[in-house]
Amino acid sequence: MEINVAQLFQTINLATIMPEIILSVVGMALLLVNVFVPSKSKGYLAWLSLAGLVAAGYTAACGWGQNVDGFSGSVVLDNFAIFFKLIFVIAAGLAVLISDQYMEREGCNQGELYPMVLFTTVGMMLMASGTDMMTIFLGLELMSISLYVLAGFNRANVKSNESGLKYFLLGAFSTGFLLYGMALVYGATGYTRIAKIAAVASQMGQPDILLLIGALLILTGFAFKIAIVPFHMWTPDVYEGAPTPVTALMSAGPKAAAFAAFLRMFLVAFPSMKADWSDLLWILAVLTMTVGNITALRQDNIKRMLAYSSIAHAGYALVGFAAANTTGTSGILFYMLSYAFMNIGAFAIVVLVAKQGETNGNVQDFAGLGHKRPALAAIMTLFLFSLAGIPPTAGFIGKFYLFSGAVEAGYIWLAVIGVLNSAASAYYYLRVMVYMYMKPAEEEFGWVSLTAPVSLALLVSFLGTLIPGVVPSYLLQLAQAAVKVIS
Amino acid sequence: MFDNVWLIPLFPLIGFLINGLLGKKIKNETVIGSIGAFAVLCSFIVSVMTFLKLIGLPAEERVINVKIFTWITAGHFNADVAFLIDPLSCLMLLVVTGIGFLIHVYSIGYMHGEEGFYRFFAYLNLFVFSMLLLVTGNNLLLMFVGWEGVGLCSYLLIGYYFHKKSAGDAGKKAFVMNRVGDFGFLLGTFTLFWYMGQTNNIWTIQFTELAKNANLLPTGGVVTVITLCFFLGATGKSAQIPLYTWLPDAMEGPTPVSALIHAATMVTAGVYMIGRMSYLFIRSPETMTVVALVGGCTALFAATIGTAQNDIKRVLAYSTVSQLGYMFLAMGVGAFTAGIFHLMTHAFFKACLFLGSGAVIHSMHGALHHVHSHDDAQDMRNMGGLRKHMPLTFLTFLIATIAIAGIPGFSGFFSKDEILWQAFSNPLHGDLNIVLWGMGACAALLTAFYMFRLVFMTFFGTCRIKEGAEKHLHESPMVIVIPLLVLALLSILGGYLGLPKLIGDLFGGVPNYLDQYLEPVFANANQYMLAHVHPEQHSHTLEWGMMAASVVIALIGISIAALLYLINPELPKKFTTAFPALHRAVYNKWYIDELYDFMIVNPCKALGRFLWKGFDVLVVDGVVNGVASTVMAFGGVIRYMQSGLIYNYAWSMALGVVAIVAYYVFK
Amino acid sequence: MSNILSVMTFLPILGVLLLLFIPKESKGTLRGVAMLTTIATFAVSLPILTGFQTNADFQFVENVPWIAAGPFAMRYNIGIDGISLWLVMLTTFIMPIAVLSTWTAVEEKVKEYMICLLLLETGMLGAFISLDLFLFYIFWEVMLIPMYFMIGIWGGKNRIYAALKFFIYTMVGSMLMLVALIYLYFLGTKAGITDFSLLHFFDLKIDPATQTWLFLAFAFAFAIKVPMFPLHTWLPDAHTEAPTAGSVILAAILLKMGTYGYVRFAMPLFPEATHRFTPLIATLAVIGIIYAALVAMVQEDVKKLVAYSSVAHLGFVMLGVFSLNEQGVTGGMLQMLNHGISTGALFLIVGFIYERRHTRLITDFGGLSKQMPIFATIFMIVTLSSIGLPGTNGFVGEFLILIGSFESSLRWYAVIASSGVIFAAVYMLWMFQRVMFGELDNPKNQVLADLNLREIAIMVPLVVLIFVMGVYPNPFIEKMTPSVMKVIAKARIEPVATAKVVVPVVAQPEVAPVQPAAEQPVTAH
Amino acid sequence: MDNLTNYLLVSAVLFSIGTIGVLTRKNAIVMFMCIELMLNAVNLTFVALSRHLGNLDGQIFVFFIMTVAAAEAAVGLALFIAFFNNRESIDVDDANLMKW
Repeated sequence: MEINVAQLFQTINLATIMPEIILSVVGMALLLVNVFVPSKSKGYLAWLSLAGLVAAGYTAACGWGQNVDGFSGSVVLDNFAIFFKLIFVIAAGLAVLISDQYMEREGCNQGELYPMVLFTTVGMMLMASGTDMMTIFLGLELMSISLYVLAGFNRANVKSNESGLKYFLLGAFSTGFLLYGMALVYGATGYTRIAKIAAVASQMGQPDILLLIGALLILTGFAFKIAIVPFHMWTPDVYEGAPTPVTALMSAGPKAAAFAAFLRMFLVAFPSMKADWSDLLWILAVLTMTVGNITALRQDNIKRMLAYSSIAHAGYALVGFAAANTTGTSGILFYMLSYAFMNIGAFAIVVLVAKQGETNGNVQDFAGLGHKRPALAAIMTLFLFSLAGIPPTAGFIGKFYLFSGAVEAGYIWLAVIGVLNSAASAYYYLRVMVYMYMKPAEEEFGWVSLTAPVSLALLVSFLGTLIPGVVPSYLLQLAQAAVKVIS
Repeated sequence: MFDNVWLIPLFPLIGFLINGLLGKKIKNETVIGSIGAFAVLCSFIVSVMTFLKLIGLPAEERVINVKIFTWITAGHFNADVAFLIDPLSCLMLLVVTGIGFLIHVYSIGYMHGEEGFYRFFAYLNLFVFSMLLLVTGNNLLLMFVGWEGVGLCSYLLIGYYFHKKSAGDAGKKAFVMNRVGDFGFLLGTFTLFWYMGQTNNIWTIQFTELAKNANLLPTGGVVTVITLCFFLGATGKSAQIPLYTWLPDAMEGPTPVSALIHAATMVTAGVYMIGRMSYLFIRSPETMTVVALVGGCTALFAATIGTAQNDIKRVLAYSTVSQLGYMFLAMGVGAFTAGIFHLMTHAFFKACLFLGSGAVIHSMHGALHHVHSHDDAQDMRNMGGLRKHMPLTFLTFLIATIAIAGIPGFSGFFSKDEILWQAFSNPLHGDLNIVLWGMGACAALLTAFYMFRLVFMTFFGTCRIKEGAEKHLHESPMVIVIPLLVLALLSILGGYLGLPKLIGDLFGGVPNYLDQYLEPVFANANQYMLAHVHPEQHSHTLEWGMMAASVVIALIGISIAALLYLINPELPKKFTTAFPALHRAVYNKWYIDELYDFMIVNPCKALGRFLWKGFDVLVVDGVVNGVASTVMAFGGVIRYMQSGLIYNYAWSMALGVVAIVAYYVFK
Repeated sequence: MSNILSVMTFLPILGVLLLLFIPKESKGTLRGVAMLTTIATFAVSLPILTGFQTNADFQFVENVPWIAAGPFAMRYNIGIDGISLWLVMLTTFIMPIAVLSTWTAVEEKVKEYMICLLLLETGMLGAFISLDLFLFYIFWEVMLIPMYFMIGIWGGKNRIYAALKFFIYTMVGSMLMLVALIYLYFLGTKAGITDFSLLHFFDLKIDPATQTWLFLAFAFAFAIKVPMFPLHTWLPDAHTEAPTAGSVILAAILLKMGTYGYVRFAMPLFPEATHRFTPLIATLAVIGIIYAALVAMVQEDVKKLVAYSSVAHLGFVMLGVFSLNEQGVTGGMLQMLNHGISTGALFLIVGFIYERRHTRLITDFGGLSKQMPIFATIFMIVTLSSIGLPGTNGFVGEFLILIGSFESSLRWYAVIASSGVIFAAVYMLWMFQRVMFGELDNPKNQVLADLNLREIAIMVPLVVLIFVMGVYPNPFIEKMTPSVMKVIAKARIEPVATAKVVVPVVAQPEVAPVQPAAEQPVTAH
Repeated sequence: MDNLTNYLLVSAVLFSIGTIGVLTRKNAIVMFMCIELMLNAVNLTFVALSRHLGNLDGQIFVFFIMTVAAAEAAVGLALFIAFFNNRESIDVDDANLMKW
């Protein structure tokens, strides 16, 4: 067989994975730079990786509407993937911006952090682009392994160790299920390519039991990453222990990535079994929202509280998934984007308010912030309101679309449970505000210093939370366009 | 022609505004008092002019509506600010502004040196304004404005000495009891408006419209409901059973207030209202019976209490309640003119009595003040023999007393006798008539008794005032005395406006002016009565006899009083020791206040407290907070599932997988 | 100016932006700017009042696309009719008073306080003028935020509990309304409705069973805001803890959101359900009137007493609104304004004495009349207005409500509700008496200063309005009448002939003959 | 056909053993080895299915899984060492600082 190189390259179509390539190259270059540039400060690495992320994001955005695939169709650069890639770029970019100050303070400012963030982003992007179980798996693992490292990045800190350990063991464990599921699907259909699985699955009148179990196992694998009850148990511990910027990234990026792959697999490959998994997602959504919110009510550690809240938010997003219509799924996309802004923004504030060694991380430590640092508190307030889903914030619009999706699909009770959860969740977000504004300051917050990167991160997330809350139309239309390719 | 009637209420309103807003700055009592009195005088003058114009008209044209502006319009509900000028309202205008003016003049002297002098005159003017609205309002709603307005002024004036807790309490009691009545008034208005609209498509609350269409109303039934509601309103305002208890307490206010509001004008509003809607009341025999019975009972009941009171003003207060009972009795037996007649004569003599008592109190107060005594200046047990010191006051007081006791020749005799005769002879109540007459007669006996008891205790006998104070007792200044004299004169002459036909015939056919004058107002009611009931013919002899009987009754009452308090002052004590329980009961006003406290006020408070602490806080809020804390507690439990141990987490995941797969496999 | 409504609504936001640049130490400037902003807003709202044509149409309408994505199209659709007109005016009128009332009461965090007030104004105005359901919801929720902070930051001892309770209570209700809103929208899309515009939904025919659920969701949200028994318990807490201006705004305007919601949304959108739930709502309203009155009677805290009186007053409003005839609804609308003015004034009054004495317990007072005659006079007037004395505004509203509901099927409710006027007199006057009358025996009370010029300036407009609206309410009624009739026409399921049977009072009896019963305007027994 | 079933059964049993090992063991390294066992069970499944279906996708998948597992092992062991440095134990019972 003659190999035509030109033709091969055409099949491979590197343009499809250009954002990933850019990030990988920048990441590896940064590893080298880190070794060879004898600077104690690592701030420049942050800016460099930000440049890489922007470049990757720009490259991705340029592909909007073109819908190209590569590697014989096992990766694709369609609107859906691009939308998610932009979420990842934003999440990673914001995380990078708040890292330097944090790492400096915690005394673990190794330059490897930034390449790892870039690699994990590559993994997420690959998940969003993957149209083959293999590429999805590879992306997932690339993302996860980098995150294991990041979670345990602060080697000297026991909590960070523990966080890495827990994340690693449980993550690997869940990978086992995911893979087994993929194996079963492969066995049932004979393909690993999603489009082909879809073709075979739709031929089956009655879903094959093997296929069904496979799909369910894949679901559990993604459920772990998304932190769906009962696969959520790792979340609070890992979030609490990981360095805060990493937690911020973890709460927004991987969750979105898992949703991307999850949506693509289920909406493209298994729409024929929708009746089966839709009910399941209904139950899981209710469980996830409720458990997340109720547990968050009693948390004092703000990182831990935000971890439980992120479980709840996964539940809200699942509401849109259970609806499985354009409104719901585009709602997920919009919500994931908003969530990246508001949640990372909130974590940025947590980074600022905390002291060395992750102390001062309790809700009570926010007492009086509103008077000592009114601007910070105001921004935090916006994030919290957005998380609680109160207009005019992006969080509200996102929730509105998610719940609308459910109503449109006829899942009214799901929407009702959702909004009631939302109301209950207001309590713990308001509680933070209670401390910020309504309790006397015990500290002067003198240590809270706003460096340029963090300020930028706050500004971006502030605008990213507020503007889509007031004029969401454009973003919503993008999200609609994005989900068109998978529905 | 009647375009300027709006001036009548306007003057007092201006007076109120001037004194109320600027009074504090003016400070000069003479100026303030003059403004107040002058405002009412102007009203009086305009009223007289209006009256003259009115009687210049043929009888059938004596109903004039003067619209000022549209007040409320919503849907088919419409209420104007408009005045109704007819014989009845004109009569009331004269009484209100006339007596009101005298009392204003009196007040200048009486209230001299009081703190908040301007406030007093402002309130008084406001009262006159409200009262004028009440009597001239051409629809139920405007009447209600005045109705509540006089209640408010009463509240303000009773509570004039607001630093005294009793004054505040009394004011509040008056207002709240009036409100209970107002509740009835409102319901009556609603029902009438709704019923007329519903059945006849006549959506109106205007008196003349209602009167015109009164023939569309049925007899009894819904009319009974309507009239009973209105009557509830009347009992509140006119201090009838069961809502009379506020009036005696209202004596906490300054005496001119008692004279003006709680004797001459405001409390008669209920009578006026029934008169105004006589065409309605007559259509419900049941209500008429109730009105008559309540009136009779009140007349008798209040009179019994009056016999045992020692506070000079309280005696007069119960007397007022009792006399108002007479008026209701009159209304209830269909003798509307007689009721209004008594309203008028009562206004004269009771105002005179109150002002006289005020003069006495004033004098007593000054005397006691001189000797630094804290004795009660209103307690008759501290008085006695005052006629020497206050001859003019005594004279006027005596005239008024004779009038109220029903001695022929004085106004009270004519009106009261007319009522008693009608109670006895009216065609409405059949066998009940004798009961009604009996109650009225007994009350007349008691009235004569307690009024002369008052006179004897106050003006006769030995002076029981504190040692050394007697020489400080003196006659009041002219500004106080002149109104007394005018009122005393009216107490004599007022009766001749309404001479019974029997007596009129004696004097060569002097007509019953009042009857003629008011005839158009009650025409509808009277026609209805003529058409529906057939009066028995009573012989003149019987009428003469009854008249004589009432005179004898009055004389008996006076004699008993003289025996007990003039000739043998030791007797009353013996009497009280002989019947201690009875005396205590009467002295304590039959414990009605306590009964109300026990039956209504306290249960309401207890219920309120229970609803607050027991229901609002425990149940309603308990549910709310309970839900919240249950969720919170649940969160506290759930978090312990998060054990921190990896293999537990792994278990959770594995079980989750098993559950999900099992669900689908075994489904 | 075609966008005057927008200018008015967002003028306070401009004020907020200005405030942001003023250093927080210069309190005088901050107060001044806030004051000027609210006055400017009021000034801007005046042409709206004068330019308002007395008809049932929405006027000053602005309608531009806002969000369009997926199945949804939201528009920035605002406008004003006779129902919202007066509430808007009330809002712009009360706000300067609210700002002025805190001139000296709030010394801490003045900047934040003024920002909250101004944000609140925008939220309230926006909610009243929104003709797009989604836009309404946004403003409805936005209002919560500044109010939450006002209670929580500047409130009394128990402020955090009260603030959280207020927020979450209201949010539960409004969230359910959100679901109903979405559901309604999808119902509409099936019928060809393309956006959230309220006017489209008025014409939507919804089957009664669905109406029931939708009505319940809306009604629940509004009932919490009103608040109706038994959803009222957040109110006494919120009122008691809120700072004076907060209480004033809460009572004067925020509570009206609930009743306004019924009139604007719940009733015309779901007429069958309205009909079905009228007995329930009326029952709750009447229970509220009596219950709140009884509870108010035994309160020890003046502010709490006034708060409970609010519950009773709003019960009247609900009764009137649900009587669904012109008198009742007009009365209800008027009573909203009246309650705004008189209860607002009452809270200001409580604020005055609280500022002086730092206590609100009735037992701590007594005999204040002697020391503070001007205050006593104003207090008395406001009290009388609150108990609905004729001649004051409170009477007109209450009377129309009662006569309206008496005429409707709610006759017996009206009878019971009428007894509420007795209770109102009892608890208000008893309170007044205990605070103002009696011996001035507490030495702390003997040195109290009477109202100063600023405080008098605050109260005078309110007092004037109390009388103006009491004596000459017709201009207020006239402007709202066409809109009220429109609402009734939409919300009533029986054919309505209310407008046509107005019989002038001076009509001759022969002109208005007795008609056979069948031709009567239907007033269901 | 029977052949495939046998392979699948074996791999399913292996997978279960691995799972149960993770659930029951407390030593982090042993747990990780159990996970490796699970992954290898998956590999076996893939290979067997690949053979049965007659395409190479499954076998390629296995290569990726093995590579990834190796990378995971490297990272995992590094994490264990870091944990051990601080706690002097790799018993997962000691990883209990964060809970509730």
